[in-house]
Amino acid sequence: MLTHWPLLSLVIWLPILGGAVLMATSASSPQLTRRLALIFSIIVFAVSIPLLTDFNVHTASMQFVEFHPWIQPLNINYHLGVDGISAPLIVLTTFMTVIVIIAGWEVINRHVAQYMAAFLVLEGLMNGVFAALDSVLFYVFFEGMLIPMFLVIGVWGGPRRVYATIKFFLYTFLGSVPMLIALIYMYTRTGSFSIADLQQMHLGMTAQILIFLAFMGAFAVKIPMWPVHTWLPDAHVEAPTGGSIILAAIMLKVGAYGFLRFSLPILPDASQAMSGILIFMSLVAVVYIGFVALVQQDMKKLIAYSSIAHMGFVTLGFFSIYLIVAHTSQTGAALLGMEGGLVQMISHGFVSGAMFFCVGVLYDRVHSREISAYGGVVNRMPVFAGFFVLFAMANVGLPGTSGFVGEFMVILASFHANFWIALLAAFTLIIGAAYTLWMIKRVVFGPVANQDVASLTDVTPREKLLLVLMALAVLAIGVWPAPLLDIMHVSMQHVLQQALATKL
Amino acid sequence: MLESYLPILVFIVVGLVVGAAPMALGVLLGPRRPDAAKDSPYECGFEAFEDSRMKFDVRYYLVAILFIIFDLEIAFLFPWAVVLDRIGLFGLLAMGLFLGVLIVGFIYEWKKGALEWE
Amino acid sequence: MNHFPLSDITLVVPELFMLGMICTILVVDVFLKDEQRGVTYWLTQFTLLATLVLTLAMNDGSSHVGLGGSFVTDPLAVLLKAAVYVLTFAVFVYSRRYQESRDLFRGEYYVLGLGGVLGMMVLISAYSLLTVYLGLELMSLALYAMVALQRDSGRASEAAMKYFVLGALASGMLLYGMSILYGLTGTLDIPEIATSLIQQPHHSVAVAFAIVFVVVGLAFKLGAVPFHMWVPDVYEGAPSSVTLYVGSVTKIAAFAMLLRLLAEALPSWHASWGGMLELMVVLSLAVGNVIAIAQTNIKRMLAYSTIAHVAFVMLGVMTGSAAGYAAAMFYVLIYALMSAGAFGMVVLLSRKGYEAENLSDFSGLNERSPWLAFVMLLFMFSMAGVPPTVGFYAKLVVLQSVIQVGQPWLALYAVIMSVIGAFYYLRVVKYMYFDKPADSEPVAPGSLAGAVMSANGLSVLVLGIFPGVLMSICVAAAANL
Amino acid sequence: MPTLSNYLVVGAILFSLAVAGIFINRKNVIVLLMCVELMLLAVNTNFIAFSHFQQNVAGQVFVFFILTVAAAEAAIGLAILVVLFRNRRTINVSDLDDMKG
Amino acid sequence: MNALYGIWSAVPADLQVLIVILLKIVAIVVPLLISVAYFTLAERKVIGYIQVRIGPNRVGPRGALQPIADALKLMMKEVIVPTQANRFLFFVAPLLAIAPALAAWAVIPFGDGMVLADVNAGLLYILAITSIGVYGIVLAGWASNSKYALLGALRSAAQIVAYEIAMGFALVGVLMASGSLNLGDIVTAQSGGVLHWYWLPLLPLLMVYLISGVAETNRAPFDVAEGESEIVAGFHVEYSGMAFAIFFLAEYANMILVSALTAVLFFGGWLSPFGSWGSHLPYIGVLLGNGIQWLLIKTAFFMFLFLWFRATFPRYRYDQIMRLGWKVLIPVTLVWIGVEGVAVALHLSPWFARGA
Repeated sequence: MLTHWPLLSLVIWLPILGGAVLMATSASSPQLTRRLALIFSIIVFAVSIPLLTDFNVHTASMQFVEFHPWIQPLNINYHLGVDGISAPLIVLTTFMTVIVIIAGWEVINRHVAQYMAAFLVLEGLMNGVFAALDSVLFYVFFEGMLIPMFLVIGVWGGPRRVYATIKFFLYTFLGSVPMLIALIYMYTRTGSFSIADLQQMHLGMTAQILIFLAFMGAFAVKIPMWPVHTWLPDAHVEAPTGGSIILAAIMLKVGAYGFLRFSLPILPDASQAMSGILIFMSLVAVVYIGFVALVQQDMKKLIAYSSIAHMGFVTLGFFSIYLIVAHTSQTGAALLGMEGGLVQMISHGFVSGAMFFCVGVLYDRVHSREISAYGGVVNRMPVFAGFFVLFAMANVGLPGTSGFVGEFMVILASFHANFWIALLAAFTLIIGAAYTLWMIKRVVFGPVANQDVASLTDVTPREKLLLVLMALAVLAIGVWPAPLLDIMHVSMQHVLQQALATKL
Repeated sequence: MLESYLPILVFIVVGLVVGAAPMALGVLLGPRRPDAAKDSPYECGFEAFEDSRMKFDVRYYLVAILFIIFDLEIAFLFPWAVVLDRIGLFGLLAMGLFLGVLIVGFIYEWKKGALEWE
Repeated sequence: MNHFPLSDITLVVPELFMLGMICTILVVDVFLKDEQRGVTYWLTQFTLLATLVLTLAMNDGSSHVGLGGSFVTDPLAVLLKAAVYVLTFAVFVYSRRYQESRDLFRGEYYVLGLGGVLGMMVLISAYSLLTVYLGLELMSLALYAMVALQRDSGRASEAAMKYFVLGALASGMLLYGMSILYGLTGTLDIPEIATSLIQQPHHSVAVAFAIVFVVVGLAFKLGAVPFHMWVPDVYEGAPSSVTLYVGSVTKIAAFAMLLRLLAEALPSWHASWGGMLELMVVLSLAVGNVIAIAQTNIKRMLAYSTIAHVAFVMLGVMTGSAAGYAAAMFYVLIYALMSAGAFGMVVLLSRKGYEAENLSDFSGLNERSPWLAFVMLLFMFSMAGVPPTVGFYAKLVVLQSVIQVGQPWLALYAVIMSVIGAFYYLRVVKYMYFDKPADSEPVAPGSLAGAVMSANGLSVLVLGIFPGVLMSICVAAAANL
Repeated sequence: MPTLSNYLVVGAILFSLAVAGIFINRKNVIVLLMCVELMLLAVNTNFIAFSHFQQNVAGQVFVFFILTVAAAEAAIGLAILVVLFRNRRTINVSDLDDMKG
Repeated sequence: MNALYGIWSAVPADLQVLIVILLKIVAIVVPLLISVAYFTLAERKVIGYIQVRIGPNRVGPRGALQPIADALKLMMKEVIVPTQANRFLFFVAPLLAIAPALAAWAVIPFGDGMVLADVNAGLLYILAITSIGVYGIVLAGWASNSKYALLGALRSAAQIVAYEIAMGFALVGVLMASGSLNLGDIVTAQSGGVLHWYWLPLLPLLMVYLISGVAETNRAPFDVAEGESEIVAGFHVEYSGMAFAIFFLAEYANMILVSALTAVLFFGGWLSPFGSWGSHLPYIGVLLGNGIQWLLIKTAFFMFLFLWFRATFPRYRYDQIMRLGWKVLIPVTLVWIGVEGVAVALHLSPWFARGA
């Protein structure tokens, strides 16, 4: 019954409205602002829940659809809807926003209203990205996200924040403009910006390749794939904790989502032709970036590189389908790989968010992110250490955690594609384990390293609440991923069909 | 049509000759005994102590600017005046509008003191 | 002697009203004492609003040609004129305090400003080469004088001189081209020139020659590379309140001139002028965006950004399609809106004895006035073309028209250049949000100026969320070109 | 009688002189103003020649307006020059370099 | 006679035209120069008598050869060129003063059809050519490299341009009444006796024109440009000998020109004050009818007025001059042009009834 409500509009505009309200009340006390922000984010989260509970898992068509003419001269419509791919991502977004709001509760003392407002607006825009069914609408949200994130990093970030945030902005902006050109080009061919129409259109191979490259510019930067990943470590290091969480948990997913929504269905032939390169880039990300992560001294940087490596699994899952189908001439394993990629996205959302939060907790106390500044934290913060270790295990992909499901599915599928690819991917699990656990060992275990660590106090109830929430999510997906898989199954099948059907 | 202007051209040449010839005569017939004091510019007996092509009062520029503007209005009035009886009331009103704007400008510069000399 | 029917007069009622009010204000102003100067200001603002009402009231949505074929009122003219009035109104609101604090609060500023508006009105409605020229000159002469208004400023007078000489040069070029067009077609009326040129294709070299001069003249006026030298100097040197006027409102009229002269008079020669525009677009985008990065003076930076934005306008016109014209129109209106806001901010932040004209003067604006900082942020992102601000849609429609005519690479070049341009807009945001304020004086723009500035900033956002209406109007206005 | 092209050539030469004067002259702003006027006169030559040879009066009307505008332009040019001179004490073109970038 | 005719016909046709023109010009210029010469004498005499003196009376009978003597004296004097003067401009300046003053006569009608160049834009030509004279003055001041000369030249130029506007407006009034720029037509338009002349309907403009004429020629009481007491002799302070004489000549030629123009424009030129009535009288009808004699008489009268003014009025102050020009004369002309415009539109007989 809730399907008739404009739920998607609500999850987009409620937080933006909330942001405006926060800005308007910024003169009064920060405490009021924080509470208001929390209330808004919780309401939005609540509103987003029916997207999962009322979701019809038996159809690949869009649900909760809203359609209004918007810019008529260009035939652009306000067209929203979710399928099994985007619905979980929206809920992930609304959930992580609640986390971020609470995470910034005491830490942020400067421009509280603006900080909270930025995240609420960001939430709305990210939900918009996942819900948009019109490519211009998608693009508007896609680019619009940059503004609040730009400010979040720039205003509340670390010492090199200006460099980091401008680099972040220009990288993603520059990457995405070719996509705009490609969209307009397709519009001139079809007269429509609707994603569904674009998926139907016929395109020659040259055009497909060019458009694919244009899309890749936008999405690969966002994911980020090697070699356009260099903005990410900078941005993460300089961003405040909340910014890091959102960046890692949601914004990186937008790129992968774009591949699923645009590249594969619209450009199946180009995707096939380019899949080799994409797989190569994914493997480089997984292997090479893994080694880079190994030598990091900065915890945030380490997690950032680890994110790049984990996102490599996602793209690997998406683009190995062509090899799998070529090898096995059946789609079952290919679907497994794709679904693995998507699960990995969701899982990484929780895990990386949690990891960044853990680093944030330490940073708030010691004001250092250097691994060498810590040691023996477990002695002073046993509860925290427990959670940190749990998330580290999830990051590594320990069975029982969410990290295991996605990576396992991708590796399993890639055995059908090529033994060596699978071997490389599997091998990197060991590297992942190495850099994550080595960091944990140096930070958490051992004797108390110095005065700072000695004076640490364990997590506050607020922090504990967040840790518990995220731990529950990580464990839930790890132990019982079936509901998630059910939701995405039909939609993924549909995408796979589109990706395998030639348009030539 | 242009032929009727030929006398004018000739007349101008004649006018120049009438000016040049006596001067040439004067230079030829008159004495030439230059000396420094005589050839120096007249300064009421003082030594000329600076270049006399000095900056001059800005009001002269103002007059020049005003002149350019007004003189062109007159140039507009000339053809209008010639055909006045053939353009009827419309012509009269149009020029009235034109002169009206001109008068507004005139009032403006009057009140702004552009016409005051001292 | 063909007499004008009286109905022709109704076409120019707004113009006549404006003229009458200019005269009235000029006379009233000289009889006012300095402390009564507010009367001039309010009369001026009333005039703008009343002219807006008149223009809209006279509009019946169709085209009328009158005054011997030299004047046209069509939806295009009504739209552009309305934009001119509204923006000029905003410009005067913004600049009031600035003028007062610099001893520039004089009747001349307003009379010249209205005179410029009258020139723009004529230019926008011009349907013959003669009215184009007269409108252009009326506008330009007012601008030259406004730039020089700050009599004790060496920079202002130098800027005025440069503006004057290059502006006059541009007029001369344009006129020379017009004279050849006249010679080829035997008429000054724009539609007749268009038909005549279709009928006489054998004059090709001569027409191309004429077009070169017309285009060069237009390029000078628009400030397109390589005829852009005056733009930064004039923007920097002029008093900020005048820069505000020159940098925003006049672009609309310049665009109208571009449309009338190229799209309406020379449609059959699109191949020639389209190519020239294309070349200038490529150069302007590069020069405007790259050199702007090196600027430390925000007026100068915005001047270079103007060059880049004008390139986008020309990009739309270059397509020679109705969609392109509509897109360019949308772009120019949006650009005028944004630049009015951006320059307006420079004006609002200035105080007595203090010019907020360096980028560093924006440092920490967020601490001093979060709202103004946010509004400026909107302008900057809009200029950079980041959604959801309206600047994005302006770029979108222009790019769409360019790709429509089969030039996707040019479109790609244009967006990549504008991404490079985004850098310097971000820098302003960086100063406002990321840096500590160097100046702790609170910002008090005055209630009306603050309200108008807020409306201006929000319009950038609201139009970004609902760009369809304005876009439809532009499409309709360009439909009968 | 001179032909149309003769007049056009004269116009073109005058115009070129004026444009060259504007770009080459580095000494005196007044020369610039004179070049601007010369340019307009060259255009006038064109218009009158066309108007005469085509028996079409519109060109001459245009010339009338050009003359007027030229006067207004000269007036403003002179006024700016005066202001400039009072501020700078020079009318040398190459001294006008306060703003560069 | 036949021989002469034979020689004449042997001359190429173009040259014939030229020779005829030259002869006509000589016929105008020679009497003109003689008039100038004796005008100077008349000035001294008239002023002398007004001041109860005799004036020059040594050279020739009652001083009649005085101008000739002056000319000879000037011819023999040294022409001094000041150091640092621009030699070229220094000598060009007098030419620019004299040539227009003479060339303007090309379009003055001495009688019905008695005009050297019967051009349609006659009045425009007059206005244009006389404006060139001011260049002579400015150049003289500039080229001399003398402070007084420059000051005088500037004053003179400012004054001339100020009054030029009033004068132009006054001429527009004449044009509105006559509907033609051709001076001959303007005269013809006034035919019908003294009451049909334009002095009556255009009385304010006549006053303006006369005053402007005096000011334009830098004559007293508007002669501050050469005000001896302040700036020695104004623009021609550095000129001597024949170069000075040329300026002198130009000034007097201009005065005669203005007088003639006043006669032509406002007083019916060669027309008889008695209209057609006079010419029907026996014997004296030739004299009383239209003819050049009337023009000469009228011109002479206005020339006398110039002298009379000089003897009567004290010199104006410069600011007074400028105020009179800008703030009195121009408003007067503007008002009267408005009045006249209405009159012409209403075809007010008998003066403004043309075309009706």
